[in-house]
Order: sequence, then structure tokens, then C-alpha cells
Amino acid sequence: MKQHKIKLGVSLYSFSTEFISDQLDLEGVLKRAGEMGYKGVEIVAAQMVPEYPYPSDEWLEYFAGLLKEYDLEPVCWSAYIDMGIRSDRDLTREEIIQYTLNDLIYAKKAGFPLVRTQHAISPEIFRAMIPWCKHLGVKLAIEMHHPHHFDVPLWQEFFAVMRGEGKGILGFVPDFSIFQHRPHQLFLNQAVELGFRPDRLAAVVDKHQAGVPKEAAIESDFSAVEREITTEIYGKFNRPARVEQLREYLDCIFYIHGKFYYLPDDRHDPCVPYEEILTTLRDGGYEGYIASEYEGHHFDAEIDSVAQLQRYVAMNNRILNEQEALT
Amino acid sequence: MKQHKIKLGVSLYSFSTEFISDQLDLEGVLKRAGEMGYKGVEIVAAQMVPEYPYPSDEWLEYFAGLLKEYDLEPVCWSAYIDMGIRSDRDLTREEIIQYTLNDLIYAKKAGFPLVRTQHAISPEIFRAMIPWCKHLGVKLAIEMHHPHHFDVPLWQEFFAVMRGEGKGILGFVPDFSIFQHRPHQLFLNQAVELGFRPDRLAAVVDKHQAGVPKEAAIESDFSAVEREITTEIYGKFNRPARVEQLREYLDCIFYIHGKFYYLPDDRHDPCVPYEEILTTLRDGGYEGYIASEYEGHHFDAEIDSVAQLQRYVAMNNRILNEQEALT
Amino acid sequence: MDFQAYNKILICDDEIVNVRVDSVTIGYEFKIKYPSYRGVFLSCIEALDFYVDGRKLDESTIFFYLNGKQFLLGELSELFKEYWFISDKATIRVIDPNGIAPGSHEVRVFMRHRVPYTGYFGEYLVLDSDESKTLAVSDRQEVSP
Amino acid sequence: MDFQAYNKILICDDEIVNVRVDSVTIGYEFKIKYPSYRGVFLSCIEALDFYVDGRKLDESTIFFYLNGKQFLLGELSELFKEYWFISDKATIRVIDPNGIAPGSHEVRVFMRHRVPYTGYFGEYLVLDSDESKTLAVSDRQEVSP
Ligand SMILES: [Mn+2]
Ligand SMILES: [Mn+2]
Repeated sequence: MKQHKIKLGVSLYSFSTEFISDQLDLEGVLKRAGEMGYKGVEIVAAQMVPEYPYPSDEWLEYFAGLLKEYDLEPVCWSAYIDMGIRSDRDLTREEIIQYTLNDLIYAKKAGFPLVRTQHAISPEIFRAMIPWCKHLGVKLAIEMHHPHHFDVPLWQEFFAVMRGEGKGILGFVPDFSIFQHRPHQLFLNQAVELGFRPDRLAAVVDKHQAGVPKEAAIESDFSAVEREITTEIYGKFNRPARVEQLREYLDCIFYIHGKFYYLPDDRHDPCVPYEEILTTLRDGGYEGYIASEYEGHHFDAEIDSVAQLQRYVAMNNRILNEQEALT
Repeated sequence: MKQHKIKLGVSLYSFSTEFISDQLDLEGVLKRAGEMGYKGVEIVAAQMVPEYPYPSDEWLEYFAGLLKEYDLEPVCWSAYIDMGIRSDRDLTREEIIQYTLNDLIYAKKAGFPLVRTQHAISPEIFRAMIPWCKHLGVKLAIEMHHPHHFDVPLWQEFFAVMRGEGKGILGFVPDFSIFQHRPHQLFLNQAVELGFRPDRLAAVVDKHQAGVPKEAAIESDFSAVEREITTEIYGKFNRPARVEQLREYLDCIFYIHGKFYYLPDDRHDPCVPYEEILTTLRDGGYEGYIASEYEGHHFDAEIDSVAQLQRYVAMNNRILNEQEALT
Repeated sequence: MDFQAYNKILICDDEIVNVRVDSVTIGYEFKIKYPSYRGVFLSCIEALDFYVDGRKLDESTIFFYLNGKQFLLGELSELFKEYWFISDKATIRVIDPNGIAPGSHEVRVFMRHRVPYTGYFGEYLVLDSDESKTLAVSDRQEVSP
Repeated sequence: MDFQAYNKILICDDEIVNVRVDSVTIGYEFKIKYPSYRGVFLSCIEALDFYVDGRKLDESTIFFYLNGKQFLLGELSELFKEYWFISDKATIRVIDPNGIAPGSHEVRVFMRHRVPYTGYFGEYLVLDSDESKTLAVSDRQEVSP
């Protein structure tokens, strides 16, 4: 039995509830991550970096001190391609390059070897960043997030760049939202709060799982909100990617977002097929980080992020190790 | 012989050369004004107030301390109506009100009893500011500056507001540029530097003074720059206002800009009829401030502002007192 | 239904403060935060309405303060370089020479905002955040504008 | 011919500095001031061109830094809330992985700018400031972006 080389890191984004409600500041978040045993951290710069997108040297020094103090390793600087910043038009090529170069430079200054970017960068600009990535020694990877997936034609262009000129410099970050196949508990709770009758909701979830078409799942007595949420369930939890595609593009994976919304225990995620995903990655030889990315804070501010993360790490370790033992 | 009650103050704008070249900072400018014997000061907020248009409380406190230290009296907070801020359109009514209210509030906070505004405020908005002026106890006055003058129809509307609802609250600030009748020495020097042949320039000035039409002053051998500057001389030094109009609107004058560009000595300004202006104001019973407003810095950064101001004050005192003695 | 839990941070608990210059009242103010997990540029705000005790406020009486600057609500959609950090409170100042009466008032904020990175297939997610909160008026007598 | 004497302050005497991140050069920078007696909003800048040793720089390689922010030259005309205080220097950073060679270089700046209060009879005064200055390259090895 060979030991797997997957490392479990954390996106500080997982502490959104505590951060935005001022229960934890940046130092508090880093301290907590360190206390939980995490080493590798990802920061969503637009979330936790004051003065972003142009943080001061003072802040950079402060941040370096915190990483050192809590014995953390900077792994991923997460940037956005905020195409829709402006009201009148999308960003131009020059603006996208400006923002991306800015993030590469600040990632470098803050000690991160990798920048997470987004699909809207376009294959052409993605390729155009190669000289800067090489010059700075910082890798650039596009996150693949639901509703995108491997078979979106744009992504075939991205993979061509990653495997061509960008080899070893440009890659991607799969987010497990692409494998999510059913609504999580916090979504269901919110639906009920918004007026979805629990029995009708349960029926919709069952029909969605059974492959009954959306039209047949919407009953004639559904309220507007019930129709809307049913449409969202069908649109959102449709598992657009196949797990074996991870293996197919393993050479392009620089980093992974271990997305989850709510774990009822520390053994199994009912919404994302972690067993299949993790063993595929492990057996395929993936050796990088999987960042715990708790996202339930979109739905419920009362959930304890730390408890969720602890369950998540336990589940990952169990699958990676127990199931390994079985093979 | 009755003693006149005209006070000589200074617009800190007179120290533009020293301020923008970092020879004097705001404290240096205030100190110099105090040393010269001035008491009342005007500040062009967009020039000397850091963080303008939203200066901090720290700055306001600092500024109050400086006024106290150098025994100066805040007289006029000069605001602009920057109609052309935007590239795509002029300011809207709401924006003009926002900027004006902001200046009234900051003037109040900084201890100034008067805000200088500009014609672009429009008669309607000028009137609309009355309740705020009363509420804050700050007066509002429009500067009348060349190329405007008393007979511009807009100004008749302004005077109607000042003499009607705005009585005692709304007024105007004549700037003596409206009486300027010939180019000053720094203008002539600059013209020569730009290539105007000195003899031709002298001939143009003579013809302009003699009332020869512009077309007849432009010789057939004039270069483009000579034509351009001749046109500027005719356009700019045309004395659009008559000095007796000061007396006519004396009841609306809250403050005065003693505009000058270059004084060759401390007795007489060759370009602005100070003898006539000052005796008219004095004999009409004007009791407010005349701010020394040296403006040669637009043309020559080598002139010593202090020396010019000293000549200016001496000239004013001579005219106000000597000529009084003669009557 | 993403983003819904963030609406809870929209209206801050800070008290409403009457704003005075020397002893002259010029209005009152309260604080809001951007209802998301991350900061954005102000140009992503598509609509912003305020109600106090059920009455909609005239937008010409409202100044939005952030980053040491003062904005009109009508300017927000153009401010593509003005970043609203998620931990920073914006001050909403209502210009009113009478200020606001002591006691408690119900403040309602409606914000329509665009999530600028969500155009996966062309359309941006546009959220409506609509929150109300009862806020007390502060006893403080002196406040800096 | 008003405003002409102010052009002298356009290009600052500060040395040109090669900008490095750790040991990696990303470009070089020099400083300019607004050529007037007063501050304005950046939206009053109608054109801004830079030349180094006679060669016009590609505007896509230039970042304009002011007020702690970074702008593209193409953005300036829209920045009606970004105030350039007359005493503040803007940093012009030229993105170039080679930096600039040691020694002296001639920097030329052309700025066309609108004086926003001059519309006495409808037309704004628009000024062309065109200055050149020889600047030395600094020996400093480490600079913060
Ligand atoms: Mn993700
Ligand atoms: Mn004046």
C-alpha cells in the first residue's frame, strides 16, 4: 500500500460567516486555520485583503508576519475576472490584463506560488500571460466551477493552452460544484423558509434524483416560489462533469477546491461523490492540495464553520486512507 | 476727512508660485501672509486643502491652529463650480447643489463666514441655497470675473436674487479683471518668448489702446503666433465693465478680488485703473475686504510674490489715503 | 438562493446619529455594509433605496460616504474604481436640517447589485437585498461630517 | 497664455526608478504633477502621452498611480471622483520586464486637460502641456510596487 501524497489545505473563504460578521478578523481566521492543523492556505484577495486591489507594503508585511506566526504556507491567491464591474460594458482585454498582472504581482509579493483566475480571462489572454508568469515565477490556473464543466467548448481551448505553450505554468482548479448532484440541507432549509411546502419539496428532490424531467416535477398547485426553486434545483444540481474526467485532465490540475455546503457527519457528503472523487485523484497520482472550501455561509449564518471543516477533514482522511486500505 | 473702512486682505492664491513649487507649504504661506501684516485671508480650497473636497477633521483642526498661531482671520472660502468635471456632460443641478452644500459646510467648519462661488451655479440654484446659507450662517457670493461683467444678462438675474430673497445672504465678488484694459508686462514678456517680434508687439499694444480694430492691427506679415496673441490681446484686455458700475451694485458686494498681474513699482498698476476703482469704492462707502490677488504666477514662476504683494499693498494704501487727502 | 444569508450584514447595528456642524444640525446618518462575502466596486450597485419609518427617502437628500469620499446615489453605477471592502461600513447621510427625532426608527434598505464574475454563459447574477432593522438614535451631540 | 508657467511643474525632478518585485524587474517609473495652480478630478485629463528618449510609449504598458490606486490611461477621462491634489505626485509606471538602462533619459510628457470652471460662455479652456526633462535613473535596488 503506497501512501497518497494529497495535502489538505483550506481556503480562508470557508470562514466567511465569521469574517463578514466581524467575529474573526484576518488574524483570527489565520489563527483558527493554524489551530485546526491546516498548513496550506488560500486567500480570496477581494475578500480579506484590505486596500485590495492595491494593498500597501505595510499590509503585505503584516500578512507575512501572520503566516509566520501561525506556521502557515501561502498556496493560492484567488483572483477574479470581474467582467461585469462596469454598468455599461464588459471589461476590455487591456483591463483584464491589468487586473491579472496586478494579481500576479501581489501574489508574488505576498509569497503565493499560484493565482486562481476565472474562465472569463479567455484563452487568448490566458496564453498572453505566460511570459509574465514565467518572469515572476507564479503559476496561473482557471477555476472550473459549476455551471461550467469539462465539455464546455471554451474549456477545450483552455486545455489546449495548458498542454501547449502553457505547460507547467498554466493549469486549472476544479471545484467540486461540478459534481454536485442534489440540493444540500441548507438549501432545503432555506427553501422551506421561503415557503416551499416540505412534502412538495421532498417530492421534487426525489423526482430530480430519479431523473424525472423538471416539467413533470412541477405540480399544478405550486406557488411561484415553489416553481422558481424547483427550476433552481434542476439547473444547479445537475452534475455536469463526470468524475473520470478528473483523471483525464489530471496533468492540468494545479490545485483543487474541495467544495461542500453542509456535512451532517464526518463520514459522507450526501451531495458530492467524495468517495469516487478522492479515490480517483489519489489513484491517479494527484499530489497537490485539496483546499477545504466550505460554502454553506451563502445560506445560513448560524452554522459553525469550524465544526463543518473538522467534519470535512475527517471525511477526506477517512476516504483517502480507509478506502486506500481496502484496495 | 473721514477715515475709509476698507480692509486689505489676501488670497493665499497669490502665493501660487511658492506653493506649487513646494517652496512654501500651507503653513509657510499663512506665516508669510501674517508676517506681511495681512489679517484677513481667503483660501482657494481646491488649491491648498489636502483631501479636498472632503477634508478630514484632523486637517480642519490643524488649519484652525495655524490661523490662530499666525493671528489670521478666515474671510473667504473659495469654491468653484466645476461644470466641466465630466467628459460626457456638464454637472447636473443635483451635483452643483452637492458641491455647493459641501463647500458651505466645510467653510462653516473651517470658520469662514463667506463662500465664493461662480456664475455657473445658475440663478435658480443660487436662490435654492438661501435656506442652507441661513441655517449655517454662511454667506454665498458669486465672483464676477472677466470675460463676464455687469451687463451679461445672467448677472441681471443674479442681482435680482441678491436684492430680493437673498438680501444680505447672497452677494457677489467683483474681480478687477473686468476692468483690465491692457496687457501686463508678464504677458508681453511671454509673447516675445513665444516669438512675437517686440516692435510688432508694441505696435499692436498701441493700436489696441488707440481703439484701432483688431483686423487693422494684424499685419500681413504676422506669424501664426503673432496673430493668435493679437487676438488674445483684443479678446482679453477689453475692460468690459465700467468702474461706476461698482457703485451701482455696491449693496451686493460682499468681498472683492484685487486682481493684479505685475506691478513695476508700488505706486501704479498700468493695466487696471486702481485710482478710479479704489476711490469709487471708498467714496461709495464700501467697508469690506479687498483681497490682494496676485496672478502673475500664470505667466512667470520667477517673480517674487511677496515683493509684488508689498507693492500692491503700498499702492492701495497710497491711493486710498493720499487721494483721500486731496479731496 | 446563493448569497441570501449575507443580507443580514447589510444594515449595521450602529445607532443613527444626528450630524451637526458646530451647533447646527444638517442631517442624520446610519451605516451599511455590502451584503456579500467579498468586496466589490460601487459600479456593481444597480439600485439603492432607503426608507425610514416606512417613508421612502428622496435620493437627492442622500449622500453615500465611503473611502473618505461623498457620492450621490446616482453616481454609484459609474464608480468602477471605487472599491467597497467587505469589512468597511459606508455611511448613509440623510440631509435634513431637522435631523431625526430621538428614539427608535425602522430603517429599510433595498439594494440591487450585480455579481461581477457570474457571467458564465453571458448573464450576470443580479441580487435584490431588502432588509429592515430598528435602530436607536444616538445621544451623541457632536459629530464630524 | 494663462496657465503657461505651471507647465514647469509637470515633470518632477525625482529620479527614474526600476521597479522590482523581490529580484524580478517589472518596469520603471517616474513622477508627474498636475500643471496648474489647483487640483482637479482626473476626468479633466483629455489626453496623456509619454515619450522616453524620443520614443512614444505604448499606452497599454503604462499604469498611472494616484491616491493609492492604479489606473489605465484610457480610464482617466471617466474618473470624475478621483481628485488630484496639486501637491501630490502621480507615479507613471511603465511595465517592462527589462526595466530601463542606467544613466540619463529624456522624458517627455504631453497632457491635454480641460479647465473645468472656464465655461463662461459655453466653451471650456483646454490646455496643452508639453514638457521634456532629462532624468537620471536611480541606483536604488528595491522598490515597492
Ligand atoms: Mn471554488
Ligand atoms: Mn479672482
